[in-house]
Amino acid sequence: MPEAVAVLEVEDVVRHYGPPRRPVRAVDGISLTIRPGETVALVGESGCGKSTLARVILRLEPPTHGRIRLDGEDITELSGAALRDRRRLAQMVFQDPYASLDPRMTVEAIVREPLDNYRVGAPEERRICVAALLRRVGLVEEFAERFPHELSGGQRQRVGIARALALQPKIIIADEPVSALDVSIRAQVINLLMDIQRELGVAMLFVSHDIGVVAHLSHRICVMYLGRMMETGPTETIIRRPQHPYTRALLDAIPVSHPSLRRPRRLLEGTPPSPSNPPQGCRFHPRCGFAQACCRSAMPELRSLGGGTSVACHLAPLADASSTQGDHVQ
Amino acid sequence: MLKYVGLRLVAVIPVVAFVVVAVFLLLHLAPGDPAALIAGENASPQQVALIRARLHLDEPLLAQFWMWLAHLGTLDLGNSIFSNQPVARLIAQRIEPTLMLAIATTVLTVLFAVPAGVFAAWKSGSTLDRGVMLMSVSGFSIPVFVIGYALIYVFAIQLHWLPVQGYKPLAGGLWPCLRSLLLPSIALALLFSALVARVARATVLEILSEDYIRTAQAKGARTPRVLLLHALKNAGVPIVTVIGLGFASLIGGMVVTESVFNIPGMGRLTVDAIMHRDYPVVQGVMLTFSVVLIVVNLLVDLSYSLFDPRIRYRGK
Amino acid sequence: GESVLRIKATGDLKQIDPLWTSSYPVRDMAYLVWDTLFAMDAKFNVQPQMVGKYEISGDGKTYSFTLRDGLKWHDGKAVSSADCIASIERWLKKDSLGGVMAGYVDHFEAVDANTFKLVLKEPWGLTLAALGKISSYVPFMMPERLAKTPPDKDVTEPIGSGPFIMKIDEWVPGSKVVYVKNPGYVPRAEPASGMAGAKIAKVDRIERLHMPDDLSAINALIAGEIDYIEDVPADMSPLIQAQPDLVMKARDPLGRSTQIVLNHTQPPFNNVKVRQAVQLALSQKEFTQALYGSRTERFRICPAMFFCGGPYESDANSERVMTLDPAKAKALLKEAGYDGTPITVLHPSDLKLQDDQCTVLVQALRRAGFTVDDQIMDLATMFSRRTNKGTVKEGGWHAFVTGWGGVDLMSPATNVYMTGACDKAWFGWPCDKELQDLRAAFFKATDEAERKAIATKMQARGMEIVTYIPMSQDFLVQAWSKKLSGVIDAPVSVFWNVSKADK
Amino acid sequence: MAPAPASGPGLATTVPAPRRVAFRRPGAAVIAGVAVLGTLVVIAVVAPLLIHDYVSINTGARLLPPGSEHWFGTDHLGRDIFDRTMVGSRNSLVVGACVALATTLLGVLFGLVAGYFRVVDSVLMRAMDGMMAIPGVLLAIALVSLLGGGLWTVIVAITVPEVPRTARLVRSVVLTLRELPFVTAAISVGTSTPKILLTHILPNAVGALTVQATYVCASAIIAEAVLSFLGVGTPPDIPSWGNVMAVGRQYFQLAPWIIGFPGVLLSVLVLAINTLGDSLRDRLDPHLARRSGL
Amino acid sequence: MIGSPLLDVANLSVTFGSGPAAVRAAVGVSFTLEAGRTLCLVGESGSGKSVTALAVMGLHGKGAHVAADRLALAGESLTGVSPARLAAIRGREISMIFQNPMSSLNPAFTIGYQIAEAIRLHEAVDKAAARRRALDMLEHVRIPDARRHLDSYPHALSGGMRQRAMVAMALACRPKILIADEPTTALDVTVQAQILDLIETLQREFATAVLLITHDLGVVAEMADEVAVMYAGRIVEKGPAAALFDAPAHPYTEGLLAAVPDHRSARKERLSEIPGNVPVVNREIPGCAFAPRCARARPVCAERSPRLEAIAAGRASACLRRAEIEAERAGHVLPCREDRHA
Ligand SMILES: Nc1ncnc2c1ncn2[C@@H]1O[C@H](COP(=O)(O)OP(=O)(O)OP(=O)(O)O)[C@@H](O)[C@H]1O
Ligand SMILES: Nc1ncnc2c1ncn2[C@@H]1O[C@H](COP(=O)(O)OP(=O)(O)OP(=O)(O)O)[C@@H](O)[C@H]1O
Ligand SMILES: [Mg+2]
Ligand SMILES: [Mg+2]
Repeated sequence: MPEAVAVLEVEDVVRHYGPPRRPVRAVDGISLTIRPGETVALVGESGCGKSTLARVILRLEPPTHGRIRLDGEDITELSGAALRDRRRLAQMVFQDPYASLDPRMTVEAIVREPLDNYRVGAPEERRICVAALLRRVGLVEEFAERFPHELSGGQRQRVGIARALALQPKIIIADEPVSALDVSIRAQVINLLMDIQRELGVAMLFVSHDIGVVAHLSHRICVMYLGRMMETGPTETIIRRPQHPYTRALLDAIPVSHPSLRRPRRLLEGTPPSPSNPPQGCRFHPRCGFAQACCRSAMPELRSLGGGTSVACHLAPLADASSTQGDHVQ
Repeated sequence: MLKYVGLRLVAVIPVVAFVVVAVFLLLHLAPGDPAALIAGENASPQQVALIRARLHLDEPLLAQFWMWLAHLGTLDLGNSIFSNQPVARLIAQRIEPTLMLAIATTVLTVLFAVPAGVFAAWKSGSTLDRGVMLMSVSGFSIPVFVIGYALIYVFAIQLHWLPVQGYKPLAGGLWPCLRSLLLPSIALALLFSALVARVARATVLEILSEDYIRTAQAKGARTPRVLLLHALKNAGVPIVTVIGLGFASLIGGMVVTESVFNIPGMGRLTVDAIMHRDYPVVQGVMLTFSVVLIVVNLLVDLSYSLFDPRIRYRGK
Repeated sequence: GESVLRIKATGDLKQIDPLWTSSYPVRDMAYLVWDTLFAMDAKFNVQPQMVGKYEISGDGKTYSFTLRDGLKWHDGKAVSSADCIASIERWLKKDSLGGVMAGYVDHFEAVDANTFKLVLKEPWGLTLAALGKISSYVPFMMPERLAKTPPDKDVTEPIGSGPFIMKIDEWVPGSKVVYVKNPGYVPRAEPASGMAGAKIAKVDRIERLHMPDDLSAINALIAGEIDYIEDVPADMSPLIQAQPDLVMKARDPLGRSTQIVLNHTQPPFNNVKVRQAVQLALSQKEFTQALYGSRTERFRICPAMFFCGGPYESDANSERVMTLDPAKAKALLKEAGYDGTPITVLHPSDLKLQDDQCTVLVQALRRAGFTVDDQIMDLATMFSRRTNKGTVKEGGWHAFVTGWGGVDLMSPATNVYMTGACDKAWFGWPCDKELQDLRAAFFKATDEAERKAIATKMQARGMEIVTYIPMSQDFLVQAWSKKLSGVIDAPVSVFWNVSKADK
Repeated sequence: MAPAPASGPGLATTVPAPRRVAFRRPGAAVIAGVAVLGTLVVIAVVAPLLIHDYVSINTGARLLPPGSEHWFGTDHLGRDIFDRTMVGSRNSLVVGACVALATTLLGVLFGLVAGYFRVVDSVLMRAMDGMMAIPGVLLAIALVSLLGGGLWTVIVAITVPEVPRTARLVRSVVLTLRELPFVTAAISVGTSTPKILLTHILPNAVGALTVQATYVCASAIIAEAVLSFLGVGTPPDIPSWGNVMAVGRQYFQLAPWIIGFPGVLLSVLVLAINTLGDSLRDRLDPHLARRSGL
Repeated sequence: MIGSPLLDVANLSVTFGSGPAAVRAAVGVSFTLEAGRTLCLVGESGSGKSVTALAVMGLHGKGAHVAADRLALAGESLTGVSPARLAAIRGREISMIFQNPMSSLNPAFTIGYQIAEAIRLHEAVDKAAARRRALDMLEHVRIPDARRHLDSYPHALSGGMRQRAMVAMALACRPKILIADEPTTALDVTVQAQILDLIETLQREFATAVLLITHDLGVVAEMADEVAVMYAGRIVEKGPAAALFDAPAHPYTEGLLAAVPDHRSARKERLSEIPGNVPVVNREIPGCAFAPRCARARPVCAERSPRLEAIAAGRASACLRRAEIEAERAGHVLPCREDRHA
């Protein structure tokens, strides 16, 4: 990884909803750095605050607390024209390829909109630019005149990606861009994202709940649970030597890839508690098989374990073989 | 829940304040002078001037408004400037027929329009569906006075089944009262049903494509049960909403119906009062109407929780 | 059982004080509750009513009245001289004829509980006629405490001494008024005639219903839900005629009439020639036909300003009114230099009758070359607009249509139009010294022949300066069930003497 | 109201293949609706050009039944019902169209502003609530009293009580739409708020608005009839189906043609408008239109 | 575990609409399901899985035209039975749970009511008894604090709990067959594992046959005894799970298996993709429906329709070039197999 200035720095960001007395703690103190050309994945169960964090990073909503620096500039306090000006550096790809395209606009108009907004080039040039963008995401020119409902899911997601690329952002924030897609299409879009990233050197925050997909394309993984960061580190390390019991549980829950690999299931019981009423101490302790007294009382801080890995668990590092499946360490 | 109701009622204050000020201004800015009307067609200009002074109509608008507000503060709606009767008494006399008519109409509408809508949704696309919808739209497209005259002509004049006009108070027994309300409430229900049946149909149609309807069928429930239990309960919220919304337009229809069937209700009282610039009465009546409509809306909102358990009321 | 008379009258009873409004419904209903000292019989002769006997002194200046025995207010107290004096005094202040009479009155004097004297400054031949005046404002007798109500306040308690008692607690303004028989009423011995004679309540209860919809009312009469309709619109009479058990008749032989009123202060109507052009532009025939078609029994073409059928009927100077000649009207307009100033017609649209009349008027004016601004409004606006003396810009007006009953118009004493009192005149504000002088002479005149001659002169002058334009007369046709009997002919709809059979 | 279902992978919304909305041939009802409306519009435009004298009173020809001379008969002032009905179609259509247009414009303005700017929202919506708390007909009567009779007065009087409902509808559509990802997407590519309102939100509200507008149009034509019935409608020299019928109400039993002919035309028109409204809803935006209730 | 086929479907086809715009959502679908076994129906969105399941349940509305040579439950034919009989069978003999637990439970009734209703529709028990049985079932599906949740409305439950409640409702009358239409797609992986485990446990306990519909090959690998792969309304490959994963006999199956990213490999390589899009099945496609996307397609594939042909014990495939591909592939090892042997 080139040691350049970070594209995105998120510092202790908190986002609460609802009444301050008993807020929904959607994001509760997340820090994160993404360097140019790097793909960082954000994984966690539904409702853990991934999308909220993504929206806060783009300043689509204000953080309750914390700082966000985009390409070295603090955008936490920006608003209006200044914010719009910075926003072009970070673009988003959305989960739902159906809802994220205006059904009444043609593909061309959709991709062109950001160019118009920022007056990129002369109006005639934009047309050429749009054509180039569409080609880049693998759509032939004839798609330009179509409406979203005339496209398949994969094609729509490509349009979404083209739109995100239009302003040549430094970072792309992709919120579950493939989870609504079919298996065969998913592979196409993942490949496209990886190609683009490699070619353009753009950084990417890839939000997903599918650790399988994440492992495939990310350099680093951040595991979130109930608004908190549980573990973060290089993908390789996280997949092979997960230190947090929650990360392990996530990995354990992935279905096997061949019937002959079936094994007794190691279930993570229960569901995440409500973010408006998180448990005392470690957020994960009610579902954790290793929980000790200290887990119930004290909230563990994110600690570095070296090798770029940090874990928020009192018990880490965990003894290896005793608790994990052979699968994780090959 | 109580807290919710309380907060809702507090939230009503600005709305009512708006109504009060708007109605006051509207009326007092309108040309036309109650004094001239009180004096009568053949009165002399001097007599008119005398009455005008007596009614404080020559005072500035603001002074008149304060006078009325001061009365309102003591829960006094004032007296009619014509009959000199307390406005509260006039409203009390008139509210029963209107309320009974509204209730009878709503009941008739629910009895007719909801099953019609459900049926049309179930058989959607069929001739029956189109028939039901055509009927309901026709009901909406014929002015209520035409329907009223036609009903009177057929059922009262030709067949002698029901009275031509008039209202028998509830105190004289339920049946005579209902008999006197049957024709007017049918006339109004035809109008109202158009709205309700359409919404009922659209809602049920949408609900029938919901997953839980398939679930109900998958566990072996037969069609009537699916339609009337599983679908209808879920259709409750939009149907009740449209009934609540329709209530306001129902009042409009009532003004006409009360004239045609000679029912001494609030609608006629209001129209008379507006036409005669009986300011205290108009203000009192409009205040009552707005409170009634607000209460109806509140009831509608509260009834949502009967149909949809997801809606619970906490002060918010 | 109890006999109940259900009547549908025209208009709503909006208030109860007959001296507070000129409205006919209030006048009619007041007759049930309140009694009068004198009244006119069917032949318009003044007859004593509450008064048992009376004397006029030789100099014609002192009238002494003795009340009949047994007269009682509805609250049980006996009727006294003081009550009557207070009532007359209030009337003198409110009524315009009363105002004229007040000029003659010196003082009242209560002789005893039943007898009182009226002393005049000089003899006045119309004294009894004034006290027996039958149309608004009628000098009704009220208990002293009500009669003492200041003239700028209205009476709100219906306590009278008449044959019926109003149940104020059952009053639903805008819908229903209830009267019950007054068991303590002592009627006169003479048979009922006009407003005079025996007022015997023959039903136990009268319910006066306000029904805004004429068709519903007629259907209700046909269905037997009500017994009586005060005004059957001409076009709907076939519905009644088709019913064998209904009677249809005009009770008031005089009827009422329609007038076109022009604003004399407003150009171009400040020019007499332009006003006369309007006379030529209109046709009574057209007006009546528009309203009554060929039902000739419903109307009467009439050139008289003091009413056809009244004592001062005349056709003096009526050629312009009686001829329709748009061409001549145009010529007159040209002569007068009419410049096309729009004529603002106050056109109320919420009463069918006036709506139709205005529609005809507007068309006739346009035909004669007037530019017309046909201003649609409601009655309330029209009533208040016509009080506006300002220019059209300031909310003023040029013309409106109205109607009066024959009882009011038939005498120069009560006909509001026949003055030239300028600012003090009725709407239209005609200003004419000659007419004023004639009017004064009429009041001074002592014998009937002289009055008649003056009245004819007044009409000639009135027609000349166009104080108003008389359109046709028409008759208010009532319909009632054959179950009713004893309905008396009178210019005022009253319901004593009426009885209702069970079947 | 309902908690939005958590979005997981492979939800039912994933229909991958191009969902081209096939061109559906318009149904018989729609064709009939268009035909009726078209005919009436043609009549409304042409009739006043051909028929000049629809106000003349002819007292010799009162209450004539339909015949060769007067196809639809005459009214109590001898005016020809056919002429008045034909010319009246223009005024009725003008009332319907103007009210629908004005309501929609004002409703969109208030609704957009209220839906997107929280600051104005509460004030504006309280005012709208207040107006909705006054029964529409009564408000209209009061307005006619205030403004005096006339075609435009009637239009204003019918429009004012209708505006809050459209405004509320637009507001609710805006509130729904602005939470949709494509609006978020527009914000994130730097689209300004006014542009979002005009290019993303408004076009997507068109379906719901069209339905509402047809509904308002139909009810305005009826409301005009009701106002005429109450004596505060359009003046007699501006004939409309409403005031022709209002004149005819007394003659319902004696001269049913007065109320009958305009009545039938009114019903047919309202029916046609409603039919078109419904099919437009299905066509333009089934989803939003249905969600918004009416 | 060999029994007579509990569910026997032969040549089932479902068509929506008619004429040129008709959607042939299922064409010639045949399969059998035996007691206690799990058959997985896999395929991408729109391939006709749900349509097939609904046809078995007789739940299609009037828009659908269902035809089958044989559609029999334990020997009793389900084609043309009376609505009353069909209602009696549904929920008692054969139950179904749906993809989205959020919308499959009626939001207006309590969980307890809905489960008790399922019981009372089929058994003459009183309210209290049905309620007790409902409570039993809730405990069975391991809903914590079952007594309280009996009176909860669906919205108060998390997705996983709702799906458990659905399972409880479906199994309340101990049906012979449970059809589960993508029961875990809307759920998190951790919860998915819980639900799959639950279904497996109850299946064992009640000896229920399960027809599991999914698009996730991982779920298939976890659950299936038999697998049927659908594409564009047809079954393109069928066979025992292990054998099918070992050596997919149809290029589509092969492509699907290869397109799944595998976290264990952790190599940032391009995934193998199937080009093109999933087709809509609104017209008769000449030849093989998969041909336009198939890397192994030859001109013949666009002309002749392949038929599902038996290829080995219990296995069948619908590929014209199966034999050739088999040959081509000799020596070539699929990534997933390599993985497993690593
Ligand atoms: N506008 C909001 N108001 C209140 N609560 C909210 C709001 N947006 C999100 N939340 C809550 O914040 C929490 C985190 O939501 P978020 O959408 O960020 O989760 P997520 O990790 O993206 O989940 P998913 O995988 O389902 O997309 C959830 O509990 C959600 O209910
Ligand atoms: N009621 C219907 N009318 C018309 N077409 C339908 C209908 N229901 C389903 N289809 C079509 O039938 C085809 C198969 O649909 P089906 O629901 O069986 O797919 P699926 O395999 O279950 O997909 P998913 O994974 O999305 O649930 C699709 O192309 C769909 O569009
Ligand atoms: Mg999310
Ligand atoms: Mg499916």
